[in-house]
Amino acid sequence: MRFLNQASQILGKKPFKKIFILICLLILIPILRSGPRVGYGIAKNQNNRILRIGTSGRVRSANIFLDSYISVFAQLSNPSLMKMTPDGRIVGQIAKDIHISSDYMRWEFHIQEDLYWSDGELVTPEDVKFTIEYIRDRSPVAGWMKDTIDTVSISDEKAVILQLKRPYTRLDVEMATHRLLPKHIWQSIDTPMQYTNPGENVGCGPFFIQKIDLNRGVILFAQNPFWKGPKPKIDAIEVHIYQNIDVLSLALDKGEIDVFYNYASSYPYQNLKKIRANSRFDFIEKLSTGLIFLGLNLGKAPMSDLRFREALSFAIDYGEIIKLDSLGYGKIPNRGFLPPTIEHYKDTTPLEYNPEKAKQILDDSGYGDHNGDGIREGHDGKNLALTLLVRPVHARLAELIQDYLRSVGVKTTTKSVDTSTWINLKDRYRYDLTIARTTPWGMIMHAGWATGYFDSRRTGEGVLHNIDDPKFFKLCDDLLSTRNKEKLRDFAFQVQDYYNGQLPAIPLYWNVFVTPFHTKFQGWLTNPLYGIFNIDNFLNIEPAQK
Amino acid sequence: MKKPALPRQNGSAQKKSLSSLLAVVLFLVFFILALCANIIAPHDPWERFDPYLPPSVEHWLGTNDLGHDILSELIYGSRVSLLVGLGAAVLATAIGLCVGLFAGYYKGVTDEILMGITDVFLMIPRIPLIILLAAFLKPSFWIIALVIGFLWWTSTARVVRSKSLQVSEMNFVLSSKCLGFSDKHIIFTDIFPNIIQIVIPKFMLTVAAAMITEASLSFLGLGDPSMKSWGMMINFAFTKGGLINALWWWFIPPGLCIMFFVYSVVLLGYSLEEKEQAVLGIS
Amino acid sequence: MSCLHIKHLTVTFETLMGTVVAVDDVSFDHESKETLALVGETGCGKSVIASSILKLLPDNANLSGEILYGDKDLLRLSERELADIRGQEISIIFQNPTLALNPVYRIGDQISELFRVHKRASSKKSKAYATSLLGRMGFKDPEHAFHMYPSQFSEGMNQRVLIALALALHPKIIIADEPTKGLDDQLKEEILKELMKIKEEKESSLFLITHDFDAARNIADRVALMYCGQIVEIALSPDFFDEPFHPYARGLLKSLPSHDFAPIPGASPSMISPPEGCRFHPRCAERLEVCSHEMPEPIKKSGRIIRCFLYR
Amino acid sequence: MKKIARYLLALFIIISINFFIPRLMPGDPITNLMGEDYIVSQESIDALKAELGLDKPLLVQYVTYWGDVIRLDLGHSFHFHTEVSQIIASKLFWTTALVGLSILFGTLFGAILGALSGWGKNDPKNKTLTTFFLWIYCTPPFFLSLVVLYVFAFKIGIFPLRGFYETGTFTDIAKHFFLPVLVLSLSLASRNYMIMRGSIIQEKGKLYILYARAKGLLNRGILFRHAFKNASLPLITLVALDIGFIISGALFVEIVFSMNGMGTLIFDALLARDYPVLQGIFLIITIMVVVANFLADIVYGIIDPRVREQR
Repeated sequence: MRFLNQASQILGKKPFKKIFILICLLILIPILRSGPRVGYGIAKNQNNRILRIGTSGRVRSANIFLDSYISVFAQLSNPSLMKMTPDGRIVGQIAKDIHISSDYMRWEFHIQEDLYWSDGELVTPEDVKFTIEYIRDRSPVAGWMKDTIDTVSISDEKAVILQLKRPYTRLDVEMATHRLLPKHIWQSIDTPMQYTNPGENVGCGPFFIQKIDLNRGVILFAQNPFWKGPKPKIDAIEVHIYQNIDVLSLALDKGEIDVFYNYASSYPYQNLKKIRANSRFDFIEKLSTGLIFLGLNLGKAPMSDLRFREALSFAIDYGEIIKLDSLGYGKIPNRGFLPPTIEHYKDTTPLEYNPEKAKQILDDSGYGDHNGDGIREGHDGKNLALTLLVRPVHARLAELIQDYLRSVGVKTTTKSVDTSTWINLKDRYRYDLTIARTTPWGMIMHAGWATGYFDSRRTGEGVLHNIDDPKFFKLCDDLLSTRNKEKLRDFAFQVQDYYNGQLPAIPLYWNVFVTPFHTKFQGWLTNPLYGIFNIDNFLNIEPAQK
Repeated sequence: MKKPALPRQNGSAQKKSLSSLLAVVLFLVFFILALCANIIAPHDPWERFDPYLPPSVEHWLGTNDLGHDILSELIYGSRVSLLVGLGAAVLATAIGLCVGLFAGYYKGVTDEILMGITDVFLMIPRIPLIILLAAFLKPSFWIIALVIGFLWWTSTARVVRSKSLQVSEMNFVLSSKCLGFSDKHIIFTDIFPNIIQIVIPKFMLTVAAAMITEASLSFLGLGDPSMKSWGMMINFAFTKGGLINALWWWFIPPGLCIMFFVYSVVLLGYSLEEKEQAVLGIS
Repeated sequence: MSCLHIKHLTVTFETLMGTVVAVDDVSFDHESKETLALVGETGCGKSVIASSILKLLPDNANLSGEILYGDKDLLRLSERELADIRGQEISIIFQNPTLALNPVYRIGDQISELFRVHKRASSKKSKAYATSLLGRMGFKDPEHAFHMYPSQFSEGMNQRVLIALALALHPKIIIADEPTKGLDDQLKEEILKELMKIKEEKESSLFLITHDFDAARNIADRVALMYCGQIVEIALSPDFFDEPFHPYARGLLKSLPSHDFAPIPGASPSMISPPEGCRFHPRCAERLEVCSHEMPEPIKKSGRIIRCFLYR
Repeated sequence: MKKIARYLLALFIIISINFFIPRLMPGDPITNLMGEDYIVSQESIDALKAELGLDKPLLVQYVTYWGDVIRLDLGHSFHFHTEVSQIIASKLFWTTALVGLSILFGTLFGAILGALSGWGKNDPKNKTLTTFFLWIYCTPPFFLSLVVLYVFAFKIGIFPLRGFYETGTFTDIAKHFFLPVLVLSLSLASRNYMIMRGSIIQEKGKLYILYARAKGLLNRGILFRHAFKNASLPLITLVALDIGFIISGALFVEIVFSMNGMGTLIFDALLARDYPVLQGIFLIITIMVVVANFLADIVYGIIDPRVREQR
């Protein structure tokens, strides 16, 4: 305002004064005219029948089929066949129940009978058949379906039968991530790659997408008028998209949004202190199924040497990483990689910070510093200088790792690149070390138990595919071969033993997901896959009694 | 060719020298900070204390998310920030000077071509391109300086060209030509000294632009995370909760440092520029 | 009847080098309808006097004394009152006409501006005035000239425009500050003729500032000679050119190509630290003992005003 | 004529640069298409690449690109699932409004205040004004945005935190626009102020100013009738460039204020290596810059007859 004062002084003479006042008025009138609403958000705060969710995911287009961010939200309007329960089991959602042939070649999904699309049409097996075929034929991510699903047919009135080309045990897991599409709408859409619908998207969940306004940054959900299930206790859900996590935090603190949600993410730890001071908020804190880990390029010396990997694992100060990078919202991991929240968790050796031991191992296994420059040499006699490839989000962690390794005599250079470059370099194995994280889906994809991150027989944007070991391949195949609980547990233990023994990656910490929510709502339910963003939760949430 | 000095208002000369003095002092302070960072800084900026400490006697500006002493970071940060700013400006000025000198001296086709190239560079959308290049090349601060320098020479080239056009028409240059001196000799011994006084202010303004650009790139996360520059400090202050927790001692000082340093450079540039009565142009 | 009394006008400039006394205690009268030529070498302060009359000096100038126009002291008028006089009652013609005109406005607009400012004429009317004025100034196609820009005109044409502007509102006094500087002889003559003709028509008085003795001799009624910020002699034009009194005047006339072509020895002194006593004494062939330590005061002698000890 | 030829050549080179630079970066539009959780099979990748024409040699792609440019066919984006022209059109509207207003206010305030300050005496009032604008000029725009956002939107809470609009009424849009327009206008105004001030100080010493005074014009009249027009010449080129950079100029402000405009689009497209979008944006920017420069030349000619004659 100092500017305005000075401006008015300067202009304080004759005609400019009038013009200046006019301009000021033009600017101020709309601000003043807005009447009793003192500020944004304060008035809105009163409504506790609309749930406002804040996210910082970069939703790019109004295409629920292909935009990976929006498809997470679209599960509310276009539920998947299967879902994950709060305790992590996969059960039916649109499917009432499933029958699987003993050779895992024939899957029969029985469909709920009282589901209606938001335009009044009944949800039929035809819709399911259409959706699966549509994904198989038109989605770039469903290559596996082409190799796996032979035919889709409808047996009687209410069952969809998938005849497979090869035995596949984890079809139900896959079916928890694909959204059901209304055939009568989507059958006319030939090129989903060029399709957006910012208006009403017909859905069959308890809520449907009323509007996707990306200029405003919101996805609006309204109640599905034809929903026959338990009636939701809230009227509408709004997803507000923020491009900046700090602004999101400010909005949360101000009460513009009621809860934070990012897929596979905790509320940023460093912002928690502030929101904890706000008495209107409460928190869901859960150890996630994921973790942050140091990936190693196993095909390259010295990372190919188990002794070297062991030494690295002793060089890292896990306690300090937890203190600094997760502000205490983490747990020191085990060598077995998987956190205890995963089914069939096996308690393996905890990782330990012991730089002396790290140095000892390095000395013993031929990585001594023979030329005395403070940097150890590899077996080829050259200084150990490793490239640590990271994305900007992990810049601080990289700084710590670099420091830990320096103090045991291993030199690293941090290369911080954007995601596309990271994927590109990682896929071409152009790194020595890298920092990555797992997602809830990543932990169960492929054969499960994080195998999807390491199996070099398959690639993907977020995975390292760095294990090229027949023993590991065998383990994956074993896991994929059965749905028998005992056998699965046995194989899962074996995988964890493999991680424990081989250290294909060094877990840095198991993280805790913290989700702040406004106490004007109660009855929150989360599941390990999608956190709070699941239908059970939105059916359960209710305005808190005052 | 030199116009008679315009009569100035009372006291303006005095005021000018005062603000120039301020600029020189500020500039020198930062320069000394950068030069003697290891002596002045109270701690090693990479030493880890407790994180998120508020200002205290031990840590005047508190500590950051990794527990680094912010004051020491700030002092060390002046090195990288100054290097990026000066490096980029040296490069930009060198390119601009050469292009402008040659275009202005040779005229004709050379001029057309060089000015055509300048137009192209002037019209390239700089910010997106620089983001693109910064994301593409490994983000070390030298690369950032290089990229900024490579894109920021156009206005220098234009000013130098018009000035050297003027100078090369002057008698002493014409006589040098008659005496058969080589073009290179004429350009660098006759024309160059007459241009230097308009180049220095441009150089200063380029330093300012480069520093602001470096800070902005760092803010987008495209900086060099292993280097402590003021821009990176602001970046981390924002990504690691400095703003939301109102830790002003973390994000305000580097911002102020950028402002103060840029201010000193710009002021120096202006006072030099006004002394020479050259056209004011900042872009 | 005199229309302009200048009394003890002193103008100093504050510069970085020190205080410059550009005009030192100058007094003279300017009669109605008279042509007064102020002559002197370049840098002697002639133009400063011209600018002081309309108070067009830069901010670092200090003025003292009085410039009486009618019953008003021009030096003590407000900017607003001065603005009414400028261009309307006292107008000025600068040297460098091309620089005096604004390069980005059409000639016609710059003339009509005068009518709009002083007469509050409508744009249509002022355009008509301007066109007719251009016609009278000898532009063959005034409509066309109206739409031209100063850069499209020659120096001489622009000078005509300036003269047209100076005469447009029938001012009482026209100040012409070296109007012919830099023009060739033929043009010079034409311009001067033009100036005189219109001056006669409008019954204005002309204050001509020039270093060109021929011009002064041809058109001036009276001549005032300046040296180093002071007026050293004022005389009727014929008297002055027939028999100059002041040694400086004599020296100057001798140095003209039409006479002996003998320059005065020495150079004009610095205006920051002028010599003690008579300003001219270091170069004066007829200097007396007193000249070197005492400043001569202006005295009246046989219808002239002279500043020299020889005539005491 | 020569000028037009030069513009065409510049256009050619810049449009070529727009083609090559994104392609030199590691990765391509398919690399980061579906997010970290999805596996895109090699078969699908090849199919998608073929659809985008990325399987062909670079030179063939380049020729095709020029064909598309000439037909003004910007193609479609895999990341945004829309015609590129449509994406750009929807974002351009808001960004143009944002930047257009800022350029308007920034130029108006900067030029007028700069002119007044350059014209007037160097009194405390002008000194403070100059110092104020100098400080603004020295502040990185993103930093200014963040501070303004924090103070006005969060601490005082009289403005919304993000976006172009909430309800879409005029009042609502005005509220959303106020802070970003303020920041952008201030930083534009600071530059324009400096330029105009310097320019006026230069013009102030010219003879035509003195002559205008001798004609009987008053101080302000001389400033706005005479000096202003001449002094604004250097500003015109810069404002033309501003108009050209309408698209990218607001990048930082858009990011801080979570505005889904062209700036964020560029950033997203860059990180996604979305060639069609990048090319489309750059093409639009290039055309706008070249056209704006061309217009500036014309305006320049209209204002200054001397320039016109030289042509």
